[in-house]
Amino acid sequence: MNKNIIYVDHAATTYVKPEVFEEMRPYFTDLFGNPSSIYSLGRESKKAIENARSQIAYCLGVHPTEIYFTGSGTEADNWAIKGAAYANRKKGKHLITSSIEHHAVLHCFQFLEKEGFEVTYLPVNEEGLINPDDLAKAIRPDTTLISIMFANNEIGTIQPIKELAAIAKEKGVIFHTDAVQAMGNIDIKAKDLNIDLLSMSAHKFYGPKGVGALYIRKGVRIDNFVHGGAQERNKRAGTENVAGVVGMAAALKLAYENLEEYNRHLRKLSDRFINSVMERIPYVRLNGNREKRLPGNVNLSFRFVEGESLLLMLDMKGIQASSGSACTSGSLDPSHVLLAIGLSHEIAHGSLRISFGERNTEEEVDYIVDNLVEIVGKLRQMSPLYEDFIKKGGQ
Amino acid sequence: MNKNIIYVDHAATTYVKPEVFEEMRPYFTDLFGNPSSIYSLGRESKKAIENARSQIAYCLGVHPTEIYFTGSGTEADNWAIKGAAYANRKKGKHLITSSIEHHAVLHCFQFLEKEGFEVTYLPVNEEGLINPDDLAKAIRPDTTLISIMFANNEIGTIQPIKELAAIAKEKGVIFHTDAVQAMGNIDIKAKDLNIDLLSMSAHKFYGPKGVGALYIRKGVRIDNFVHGGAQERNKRAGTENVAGVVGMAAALKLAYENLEEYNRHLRKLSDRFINSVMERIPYVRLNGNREKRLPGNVNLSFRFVEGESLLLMLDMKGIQASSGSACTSGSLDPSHVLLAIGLSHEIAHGSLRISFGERNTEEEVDYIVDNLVEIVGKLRQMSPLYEDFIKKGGQ
Amino acid sequence: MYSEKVMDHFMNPRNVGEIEDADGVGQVGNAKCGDIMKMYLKIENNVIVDVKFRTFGCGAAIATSSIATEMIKGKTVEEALKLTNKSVVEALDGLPPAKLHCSILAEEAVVAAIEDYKRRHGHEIEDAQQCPGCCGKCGSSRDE
Amino acid sequence: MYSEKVMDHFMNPRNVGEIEDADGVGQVGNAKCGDIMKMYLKIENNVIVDVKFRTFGCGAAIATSSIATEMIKGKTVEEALKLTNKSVVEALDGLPPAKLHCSILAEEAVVAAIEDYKRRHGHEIEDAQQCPGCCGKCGSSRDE
Ligand SMILES: Cc1ncc(COP(=O)(O)O)c(C=O)c1O
Ligand SMILES: Cc1ncc(COP(=O)(O)O)c(C=O)c1O
Repeated sequence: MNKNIIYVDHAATTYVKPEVFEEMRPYFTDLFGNPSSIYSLGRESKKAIENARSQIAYCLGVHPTEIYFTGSGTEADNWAIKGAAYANRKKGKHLITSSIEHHAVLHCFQFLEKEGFEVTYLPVNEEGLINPDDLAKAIRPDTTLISIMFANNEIGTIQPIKELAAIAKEKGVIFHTDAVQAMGNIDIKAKDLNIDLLSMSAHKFYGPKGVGALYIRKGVRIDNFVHGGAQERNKRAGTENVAGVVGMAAALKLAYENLEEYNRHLRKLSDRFINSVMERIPYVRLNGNREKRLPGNVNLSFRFVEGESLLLMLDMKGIQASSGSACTSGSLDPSHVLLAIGLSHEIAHGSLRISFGERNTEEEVDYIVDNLVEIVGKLRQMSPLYEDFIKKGGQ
Repeated sequence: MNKNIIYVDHAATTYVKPEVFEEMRPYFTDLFGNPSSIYSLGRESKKAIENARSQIAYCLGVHPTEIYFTGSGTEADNWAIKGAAYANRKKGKHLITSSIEHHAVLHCFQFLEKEGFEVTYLPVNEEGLINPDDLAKAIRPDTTLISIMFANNEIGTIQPIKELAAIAKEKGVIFHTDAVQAMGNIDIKAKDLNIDLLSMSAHKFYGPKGVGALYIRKGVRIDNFVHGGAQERNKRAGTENVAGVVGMAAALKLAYENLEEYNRHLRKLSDRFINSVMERIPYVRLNGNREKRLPGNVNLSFRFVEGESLLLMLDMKGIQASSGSACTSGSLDPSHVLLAIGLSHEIAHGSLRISFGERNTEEEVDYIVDNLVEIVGKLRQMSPLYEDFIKKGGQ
Repeated sequence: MYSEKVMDHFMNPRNVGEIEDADGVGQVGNAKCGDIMKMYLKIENNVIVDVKFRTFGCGAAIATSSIATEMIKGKTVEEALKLTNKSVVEALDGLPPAKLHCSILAEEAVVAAIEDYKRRHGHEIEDAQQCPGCCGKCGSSRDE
Repeated sequence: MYSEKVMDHFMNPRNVGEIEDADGVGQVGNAKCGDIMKMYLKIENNVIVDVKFRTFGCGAAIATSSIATEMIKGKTVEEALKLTNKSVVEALDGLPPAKLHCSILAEEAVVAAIEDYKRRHGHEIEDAQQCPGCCGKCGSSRDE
């Protein structure tokens, strides 16, 4: 094991499963027709896309005509949020989201604020949970859209989406959820949950990068985002990424088939990891809710230690993890999620996110913990904050 | 040959060349890291993307930091047009484009018109060429953007981009070109041509579907289109389609290496095809300019014949071509391009686009012509328009 | 896209051509929309004894014309007038939604030819619905 | 991302620790920004005879601290004051653009420690530039 790579950053991205890749493969060099073409090669691509659409719709418990393919989870978020905001701007210009959304959502709202919309950012408690009462109170007559992520990418917290969507429905407000992290981990039935719009991204559930989807419940008013050709029933232009779409559907199908077992596996690894770290390393905090969290997610804050140096040292041991969110390169702002749950800047800087996947093993968990013990110790010895802390008697 | 497929719709999409696919392959299952991640697997993806960027920039004769990856050619067009229009709206709200742009461009302008912009649609002559004087005259003090496609997807006409861009530069107006059809066929050096923004799409030059790029000349004011993460130097959010980007660069590199030979090959096939059809089938018109056209493009109008039935009968013979543009399924509007060059609805309906590619042969050309002779004859015998024409003495 | 039945009638259309001394001729659609159907009827003792068509149009247009001629051949004029676009679609094992207008056109072509027959033979005719030109409703854009 | 030199100094930092009876101690940066450098100097006859550091920060912060200590050890105070962030970056074979601020921090840490030394020994000090807290300029967001 030692010099091999231990990949524990599945929340950042996953590999394409070999069996998923095999399903994609013919669509590059052989079945390459444009789905808009009427001859046989085109019709085969069209069929592949429509099969993929049906498969995804089936998983989500919705109708195939309610699934639209996009070029990423981010594009799905942009479309949902800007599309719904603009389509309903005559009705009102007030929007609601949370303070712990992914940037793909937050930056859309910030853009809309500049364009004259008003946005309420709901707070979360110290575990990252939104209080449904806060949502109910925030809704105004001119509120047109609520966007709350299904599960958080950094701390893994799963929101009470059913309750939140029910409130939105009662008030007649469109409810969008960024389910990019949740898909493939949670059995989401969008219709039952009264979700109007839902975003997903294939590369988070062992599908390819560069393909996502937006579920748009029939009847929801939403403007187009990418204008052009008549693809996706005139709603999302651009020649379809046939191989990508086929891969996304194949990956989601596998995920839904193995959901329970996968959850059990991940939960076992996370529990072992959390318990073991808590036992062996002092001054550590588990971020997020212990139960209502993505099964493979562990987010820890190590006091006196800075996240990037922690990651780099883990990397030197072959352990590939993340500090809160994948791109910390060049970042001096600690994660807005960790700040939103009340962490100080100092502690937020020392956070580590481990996200387990299907191939991880208990041996790997133990190897990671052993190395963490050593690395955290080393970095603390190097840390002026730890020096102060000890000199002040360790309170 | 007979029962094999003869693919002559390379303007709709191309297969991924096997050697391009081989370069992409490792990035699905093995080198799958998120380019934003700082550990080795992430850094390798980052490096792959940056190499791809440099390769594409080199082909275009621009700096790598001026290339931005997108999820399609359509997205690149949307970004360029909406981004430039909005970023400069304080300066003015007048935009200029042509009447024969692809829908990815036209529909953006139609959207902007609804949002309060004013758009001038330049006419073209009967060969699809824009008159530079028309452009010069259309520019006003409040004009902020000109978007003229490099080469047309239906009739293959290549615009005098150098002249047009020079006019834009002189007047200080941003010049965008949709080069989706031109890339891989023409040696475009964007800097030398004074192009400010240029869109491309990989699947038109033997790369994968679902990945495109926008060249943004340094200093050009343009708003973001897809908001979210800090990818692409904070300009285009979304986890990068690493395999796709690698494939696009590999395909473009190959294209540039073989440009001359490829052009010669295509020109030989098109010439043979055009000459042979003209000789053997009466009442045919070649659309577009005979010289200033994409080398592989042939666009013909067969009087008294409707395009879809022509395509279907060709398909039954294994010949996969297009009628003006790929998606005629369900379309009753004849191509806006053919109408813009002055064709009547009736004649526009009978158009056929053949676009040759690297694997086509002269034998295939002959096979297509033989079948065309037969099919056009059969359809004319079935056509009430032909009946009228003959009864009226064939004038 | 198309059923086997449609493809069969498209590739091997029945009753193509014209009837020189037809008793009724009807033409519907227009070239602008991309569909023209012309139907020739030979009627004896109120029975359609022969029928031919010529169609300029897509695969569905040709197939619906072809099957419509089969469906009315041997029928009385009254029976032929009962031909509905729905029965044409069913006989073809379905049509794509964007192509349903073709079946309406076929129905209209039959009606137009029978009206012509009635007119020539002094019958009174009721107002018939005809495609008034391109309403744009039946399809959308072309892209790749 | 980082050069081999940076990784070497990061993984095997030189001169980590503290000097109990230091002649000058300087601390710059703050936890909010995610970078704190603390530098201890032992100075004899105007020469830096020993130097130690503790740093809370990213890989670049640790590496720049480490190399800065190497670069000033054995130098006179005046020579040490000439240490520039540029020379620190060069000695490390470069730093990613977003990490250049770390080299500035290293330069500032040296200055701060020397100022402390001077202050303790009655020298006058000029105004020094110090990172006034998180200006947000040196990096951007985190995404995946
Ligand atoms: C919660 C969440 N939303 C949106 C995204 C954006 O997805 P993508 O980068 O695939 O566009 C991500 C991950 O990147 C995410 O974790
Ligand atoms: C000229 C032109 N522009 C834009 C596009 C859009 O490219 P894509 O469908 O790959 O997004 C196409 C082809 O589809 C095209 O031919």
